[in-house]
Amino acid sequence: MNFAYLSILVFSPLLGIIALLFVPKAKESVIKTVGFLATLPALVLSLMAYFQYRSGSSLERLDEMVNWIQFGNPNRLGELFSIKYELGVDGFSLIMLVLTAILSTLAAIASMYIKKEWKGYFMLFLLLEVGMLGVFAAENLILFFIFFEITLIPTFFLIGKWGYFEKEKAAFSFLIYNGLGSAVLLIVIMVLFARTGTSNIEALTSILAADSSSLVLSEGGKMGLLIAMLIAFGVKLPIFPLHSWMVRVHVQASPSVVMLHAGILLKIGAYGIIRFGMGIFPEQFQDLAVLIAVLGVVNLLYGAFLALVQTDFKMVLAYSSISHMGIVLIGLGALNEAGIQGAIFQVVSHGLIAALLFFLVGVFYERLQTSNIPNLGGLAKGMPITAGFLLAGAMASLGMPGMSGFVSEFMAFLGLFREMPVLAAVGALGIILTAVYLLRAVLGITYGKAHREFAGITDLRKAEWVPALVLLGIIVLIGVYPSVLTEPLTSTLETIMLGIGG
Amino acid sequence: MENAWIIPLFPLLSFLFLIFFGKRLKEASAYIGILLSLASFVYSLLVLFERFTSPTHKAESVWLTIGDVQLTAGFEVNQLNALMLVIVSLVSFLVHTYSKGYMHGDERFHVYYAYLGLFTFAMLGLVLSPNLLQTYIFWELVGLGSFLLIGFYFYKEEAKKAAKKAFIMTRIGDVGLLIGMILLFWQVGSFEYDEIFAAVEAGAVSSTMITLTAILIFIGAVGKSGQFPLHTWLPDAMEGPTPVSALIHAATMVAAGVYLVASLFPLFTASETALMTVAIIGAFTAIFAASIGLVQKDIKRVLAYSTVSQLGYMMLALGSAGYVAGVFHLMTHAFFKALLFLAAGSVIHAVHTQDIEKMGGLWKKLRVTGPLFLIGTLAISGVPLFSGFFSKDEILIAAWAHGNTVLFWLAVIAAFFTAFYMFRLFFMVFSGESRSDMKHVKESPSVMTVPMMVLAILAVVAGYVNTPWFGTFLGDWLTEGNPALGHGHIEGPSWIMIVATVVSLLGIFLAWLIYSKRSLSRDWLGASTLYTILYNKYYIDELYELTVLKVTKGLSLILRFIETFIVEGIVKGVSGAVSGLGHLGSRFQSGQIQRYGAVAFVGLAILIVVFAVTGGYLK
Amino acid sequence: MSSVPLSAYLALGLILFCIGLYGALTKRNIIIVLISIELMLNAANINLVAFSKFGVMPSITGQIFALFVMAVAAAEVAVGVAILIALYRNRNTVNIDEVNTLKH
Amino acid sequence: MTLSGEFFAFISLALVAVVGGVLLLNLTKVVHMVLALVFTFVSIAGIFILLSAEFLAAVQILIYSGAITIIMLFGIMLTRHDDTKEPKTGLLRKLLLFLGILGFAFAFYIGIYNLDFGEVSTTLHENNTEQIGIALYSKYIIPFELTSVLLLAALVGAIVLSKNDQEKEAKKE
Repeated sequence: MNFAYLSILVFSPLLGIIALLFVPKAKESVIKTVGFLATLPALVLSLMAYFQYRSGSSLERLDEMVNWIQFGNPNRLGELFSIKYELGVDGFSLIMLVLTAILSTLAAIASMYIKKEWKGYFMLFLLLEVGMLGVFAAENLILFFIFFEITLIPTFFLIGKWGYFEKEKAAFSFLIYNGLGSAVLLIVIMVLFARTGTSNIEALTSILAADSSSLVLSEGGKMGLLIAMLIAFGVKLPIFPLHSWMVRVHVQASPSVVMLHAGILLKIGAYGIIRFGMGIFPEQFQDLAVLIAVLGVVNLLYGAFLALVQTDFKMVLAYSSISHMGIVLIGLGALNEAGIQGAIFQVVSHGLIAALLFFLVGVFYERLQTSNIPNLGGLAKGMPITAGFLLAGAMASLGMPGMSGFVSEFMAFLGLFREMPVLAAVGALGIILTAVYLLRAVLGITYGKAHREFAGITDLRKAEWVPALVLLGIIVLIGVYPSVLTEPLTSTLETIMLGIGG
Repeated sequence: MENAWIIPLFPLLSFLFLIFFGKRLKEASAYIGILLSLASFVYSLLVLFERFTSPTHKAESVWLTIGDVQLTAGFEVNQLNALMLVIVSLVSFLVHTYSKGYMHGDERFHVYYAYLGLFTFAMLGLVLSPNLLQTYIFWELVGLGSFLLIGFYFYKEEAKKAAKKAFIMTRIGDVGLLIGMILLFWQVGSFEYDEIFAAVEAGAVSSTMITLTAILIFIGAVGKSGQFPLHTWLPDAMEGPTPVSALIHAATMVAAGVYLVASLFPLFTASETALMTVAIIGAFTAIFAASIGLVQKDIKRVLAYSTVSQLGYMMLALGSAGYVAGVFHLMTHAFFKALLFLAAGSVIHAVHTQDIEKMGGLWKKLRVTGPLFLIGTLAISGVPLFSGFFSKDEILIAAWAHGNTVLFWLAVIAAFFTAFYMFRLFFMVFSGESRSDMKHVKESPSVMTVPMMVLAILAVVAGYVNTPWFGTFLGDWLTEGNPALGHGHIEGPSWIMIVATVVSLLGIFLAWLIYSKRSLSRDWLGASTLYTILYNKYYIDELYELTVLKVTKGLSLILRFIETFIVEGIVKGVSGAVSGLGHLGSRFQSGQIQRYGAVAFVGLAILIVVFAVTGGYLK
Repeated sequence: MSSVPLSAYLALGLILFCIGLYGALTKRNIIIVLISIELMLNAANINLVAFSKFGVMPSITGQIFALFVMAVAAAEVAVGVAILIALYRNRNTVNIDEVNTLKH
Repeated sequence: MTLSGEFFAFISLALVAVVGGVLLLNLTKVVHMVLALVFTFVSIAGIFILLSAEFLAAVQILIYSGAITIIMLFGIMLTRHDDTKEPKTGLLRKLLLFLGILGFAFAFYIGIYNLDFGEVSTTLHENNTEQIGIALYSKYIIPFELTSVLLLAALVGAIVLSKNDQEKEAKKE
């Protein structure tokens, strides 16, 4: 394509930040419009890249490489340590880029619920978008790490400043957990970099693949790095028992932030495990497959059981996220095409579904000031359309066919049943439990007798239609026509399967 | 026939159109729903006629690629599908029409029609599916439609509970189906019915695997068809509007379980254990539900238990290798049970209550509904010359011929029960004294009665497509070219027919004695323990409440304990460590530069000394 | 030619520097701290001048540097005492322990 | 190392300087400390003369013994000193610092011990002031001018800082 396409894509939200600098603080509507508009270039560019890829043009043309940092003593080491600024995408990261761009735009719309300091909010929001886009476009571990950290800081402030009652606590536990995770990740990256002299992902993959006699890294070393990497990304995903920060964040942050958080930031964990864990250490990953599958089932059931006893709808959704991330792990643990594809599908699908559900939570929290299920009820009477979307979202989440949740759940279990039928059968209980807790929560909110008068409460406003409809539309599209995802994924999957020798 | 895929699209169109624009159309939504369902009925009829002459048609395209495996989606028109298409679209069309009268005045009228469209779409899609995966997809969608319609009166607490229960109970079954299906997939490498049958026939699948998968798939059918022990949702589902009960919980969706077993019949026949399971569950459900039906007081609940019992009958038929008998009964049952429900709806529409104790003497007031209800009752009771008689007879013969003597007699007793409680219902509603508070009882409008009449005609004549006297046309056609399905007609001793007739007449007579002539006291059973047990449906709900729910709840609470004390404990530990470190560090931040300087200098001095003593690291 | 070796001058500089350092880091009175710093600067000057005579390439540059150091030291003392007086006016103390605004 | 006059001069000057320094640390009255400091400064000027830097020696006496000491005295006079009330620095810190400084001195002493680049005959003592003047106005003209800017800045800064903010106080009243 053309020069620096990906760089422009990744850094386009910065334009918005610059534009916002010149907008006076008090002009709410101007700030919101600018913030929304600034998410559009990335959306347009990523969709263009997606459709061009679908129409057969290769993704390699998008790769960018510029020398960036060089250091070291050439006399002693023979060559310089060099870190290159490398951007590039494969099918998987392209999908994640599109997902990020879409969710960012929608979350920008959902930011209408922000009540104060819009300017600071949108600046951080756009910076967060840069970080997320960069994470998926980086072809270099160090660059990846930098973008990864860029997501961390705006998120911290977005949670801590614009959230609900216990926002500071949530923000701090977010920072502590993710900070520790990042530290572990940094160690892994540094060890890899020091041992191999490169931080390019493809180069690392091929170096370690050729390293059968353990010249670069001992077997134990590789295993240790993989486990460290799993912990680092496991915090993000989150894997039981590293999840409690995430519950707090989901409950305390404002809806638009949670949309991005649940939709994209958690998925960085899955992305990392698939791209780096599985990509760089395929053999060690195979040894850990059973453990990962077991963790997946534990996540699935643990989240589901806990979601069952929550009274706050946001808590239900938070635990449901944990439960659904279990399916990602189940798919990865299966280590066959069906499983991995299912895991990737689940990543995308849960991103959309969680965004939809949290957006709807925001919609009725805005109007009723509560998300506590016993205080709600009969919402379908006052807000039939919102209730309808909520029900649709819940159906998508519990894996109703025709929606994206089913395809991913189905493939993940299809994969696991081949490798570990008994474990999969235990995990299948989670499918029932998912239905139980989601129906309990959603019906508790929308059905039944109304506890209060809904006089003066408006149903979805025009601007609120957009995110709900777009998200549901994509969810149904993926559910009905999964090829929109499978086709771009083909080559990525082939590479992974080659790595694990399956 | 190549365009059979259009059939489900009509109701889908209706769903989409009404959900988006229905609000403006108000009650005119009904015309859209009716027209589009009529379209699919007409088309189905054309397909059926075409199917008489041409062979099975199947068309597929790739839906999902997983590595080298390609999962396909498409449609197939074989005998069973074509027949089911007609049944489903016909009942759906009639219910659409009937609802226009029944739902008149409801403020969510268009939503109701939209949901009906969604359900019909899913059901037709289910019928057309050529593979297990697609079946599962529509299977779930059908459940969704059912869930939405049961919960249509969402503001009623009971409706909410019933909807939830229906969804979850069927989901339990669905998971069984899912597991069975996936296991089968890894054995066979395909979800296609043809390939599964071919593999089973070729012996590529071990017999334990066949039994296991067949039983797992049967669990799915158990959930959907309300078989014991997952039957409790079906009576509760009567909280939905009555036409919905007629469409979903009598004629189509609940029969999907039977349909599923019928579609996978070759798989089941390959395993004697699986067949036996199906038969035993079926027979047990038949008599079990019938016994509960004996004492219920809600008109719709009686019909619901009767549905459960009749579905048990169908399962028994299939379990006894009576493929034709099962499908045949499915068809006749669809007609007469839909008729009964619609008639019951008409009664409820007229008297605004569902409690049969409060009804009575309606025969004179509902001059159209009464006779129609009677026809349905006669048909289900197995009175000769009505459709139910022939199909029930087939089942009994199949059970006898398969050697299930015990099950056979269970079925006979169930038939007796059926006749008894149906006529109990009939007599309590229509005969006897008219109640004083029911003065303004009016017959339903013709938009409601006409569909009932159509069903009544079918309830009478549908049996004649497969009779021992005039030829077994249906059976021959269904099994044509497919020996795996068994023979078109199973010969059985002729005394079975006589026994069945006698038994049902006996039931009717007894009901007449008790509830119409009142020569036997109605309270003969009233106070006994047996009555209480039956009235409380064997306390199955309570049992589940005590076991499954309690266990789940307990487990959740234990896990919550772990969450709050152990996992949060880790969090507290981590954050405590971090903030402790912070406090420690902040002690050094006294703000006194001199101290900073001292610390920095001592650090430097140590480094320098180390450097001087060791001679440096970079020597 | 010269009977006093380079290392003797350097040693003197080192001793004076250490005395100044010790004073700067332990004394509580800000004036003493300032004085100690002057002492350290002087010690450095001795080294500069010594190297200007006994260095690898002896030249006048060392002395010029010492000159610059003196100029800077004079400026530093002027500003330092000015700050001290401003501080004393505000806080009424010259005790370094009480000057901990960095903490906040 | 012969016992020449130069050596004798060095020893006595160094002794005075070190004793001045030590006294600086141990005297209790601030004025006495300043006095001790003057001794040190003057003896350092003597050392400069030994090192053929007559001009610097003169400057040292002018600036350090003269200007800086006077400024210090002004500082002392303008502020109040309750020597008795001042808390003593913690013994532990003193000890640690002392050890640190000992180590530091030791390490550097290893470095400078026997450091000798050999004698090169120099002409530093001939027309020392002229040499400095030539170098300052030719090679080091830019730093020299910058120094004047620095001094000006320090002058202005010192005045601004120590100026009694009368306007503000007037407003307060």
